[in-house]
Amino acid sequence: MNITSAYASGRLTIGLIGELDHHEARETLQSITELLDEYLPRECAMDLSGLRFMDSSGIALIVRLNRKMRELGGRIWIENPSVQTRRVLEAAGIERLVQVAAIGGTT
Amino acid sequence: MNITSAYASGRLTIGLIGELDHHEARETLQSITELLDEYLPRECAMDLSGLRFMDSSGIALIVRLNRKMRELGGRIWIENPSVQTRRVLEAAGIERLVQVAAIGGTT
Amino acid sequence: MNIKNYITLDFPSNSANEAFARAAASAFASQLDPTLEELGDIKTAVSEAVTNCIVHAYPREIGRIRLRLRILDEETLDITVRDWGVGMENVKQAMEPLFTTGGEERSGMGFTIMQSFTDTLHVRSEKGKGTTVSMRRRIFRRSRIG
Amino acid sequence: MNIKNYITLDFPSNSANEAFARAAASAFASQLDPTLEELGDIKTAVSEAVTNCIVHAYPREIGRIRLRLRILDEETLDITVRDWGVGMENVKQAMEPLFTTGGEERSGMGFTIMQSFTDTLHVRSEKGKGTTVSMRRRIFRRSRIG
Ligand SMILES: Nc1ncnc2c1ncn2[C@@H]1O[C@H](COP(=O)(O)OP(=O)(O)O)[C@@H](O)[C@H]1O
Ligand SMILES: Nc1ncnc2c1ncn2[C@@H]1O[C@H](COP(=O)(O)OP(=O)(O)O)[C@@H](O)[C@H]1O
Repeated sequence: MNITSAYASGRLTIGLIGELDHHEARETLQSITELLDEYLPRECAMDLSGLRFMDSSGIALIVRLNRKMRELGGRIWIENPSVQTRRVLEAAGIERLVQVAAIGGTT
Repeated sequence: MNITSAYASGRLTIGLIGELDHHEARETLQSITELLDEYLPRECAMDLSGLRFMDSSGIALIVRLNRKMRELGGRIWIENPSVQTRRVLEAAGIERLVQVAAIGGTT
Repeated sequence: MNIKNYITLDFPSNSANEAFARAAASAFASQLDPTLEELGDIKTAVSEAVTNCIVHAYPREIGRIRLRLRILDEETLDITVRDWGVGMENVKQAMEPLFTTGGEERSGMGFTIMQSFTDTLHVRSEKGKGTTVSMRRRIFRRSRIG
Repeated sequence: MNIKNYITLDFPSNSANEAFARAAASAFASQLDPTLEELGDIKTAVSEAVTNCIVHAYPREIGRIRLRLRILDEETLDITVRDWGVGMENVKQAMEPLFTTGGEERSGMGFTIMQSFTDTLHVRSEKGKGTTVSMRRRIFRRSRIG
């Protein structure tokens, strides 16, 4: 998994590039947690446009990051999921917890 | 297998797009033979740049087309093989029978 | 039932094989000429079932997983994922959304996703003996419809 | 000899499975971080061996093919292709360049290509019982060299 980050005025944008499955999840979570602890952002946007694949291991990761952002007093949302990722997000009902925005939908 | 053809002043250029294995070889040979019978070209260039894969079934096909072109009093050559195709052509020693030209090498 | 083609894959429960199992399923399913969305669904369902073997069936050892793919009646993909691991006492409960014994790293949504991405899902398990997950997904022929 | 990972694939001798066997081998070999050229060599060697089962081992029926891939000592891919078909009387002759019993559709270069694309090639066959082709290809670790 390749992870990119961009921080500006309280907002951290994290980009994930690769396939997010159980094999990749633990290391990915650790890297993102380190970024959150470094920047302590008010807002965190997860850009998933680079994810070629995601399964329920990604759902568990998003749930944990959402909890962490709430602890930090901030909020998290998801941007630009591909069709496969969007279908997994929908089947898991993640929108009840975390906002999912399409391209350009959040700015 | 997708097959393209371009004919001008005695030269037929045939392009193969796809994977040339035993499963695809028979139909591919038939299509090319029909093209040769239609145009009766003096020169036939086989453009292999669109081949994502070729194995020894492709070697058998080239050998047969070479024989057919000689019967027609013409000649055949190969253009623009990808790395994988080039390695198969070399391992089979096809250059002893048929010229292999890189991009732009034959005009 | 007419079995047009099949493949059986045996591999150890290394997590690196999750990606491999998905890729093999995708390559095999391609002969049904699926849409990219259908291929995505198949990869996801296979990934969930195989991950469950790796995480839950063999929690402390490397065990064997068998993935069988079959084409039935020229338009249905039959997916069976089998392990010889710890098994489950209560399959019905395990299949409920959000139920997990995997702690924070799991979402409890694996079976829910398998269910929504396939037409039928059957789970057979016996404590201490292992688990078999069978899924079917019909792939409509585009040439026939169009 | 330390076996790091393996996979066994069983499938029927339909020619459509040639592409599938290559794709599966390529997906499995990817964990060795091969170059594109090395991946191409592996796909070609697998394609030749599997095609021989389809064309020669089972000329008039659909039989079973077993492809086993193993990672040995973290840097060698071991490929075994097995069939239970007609077998060969004279393996040495069969492996000679240009030798073929397949007529005009075959080049007789299958074994030659397998040989040049792998480090070792072993063929065991018994008339009427079937054939086993074993190949090994070392994949050098780029990170280690670099
Ligand atoms: N192959 C299996 N072997 C043993 N237990 C399993 C297996 N698959 C699933 N389970 C049990 O069912 C539960 C629910 O599975 P699932 O819906 O896929 O969610 P998750 O994998 O996130 O826990 C698991 O937590 C586990 O207790
Ligand atoms: N799996 C097999 N079962 C029986 N005969 C085989 C098998 N593989 C190869 N042969 C024999 O060896 C010959 C040479 O094989 P090969 O070098 O691959 O060339 P080709 O496939 O073009 O004939 C074949 O023509 C066939 O007679």
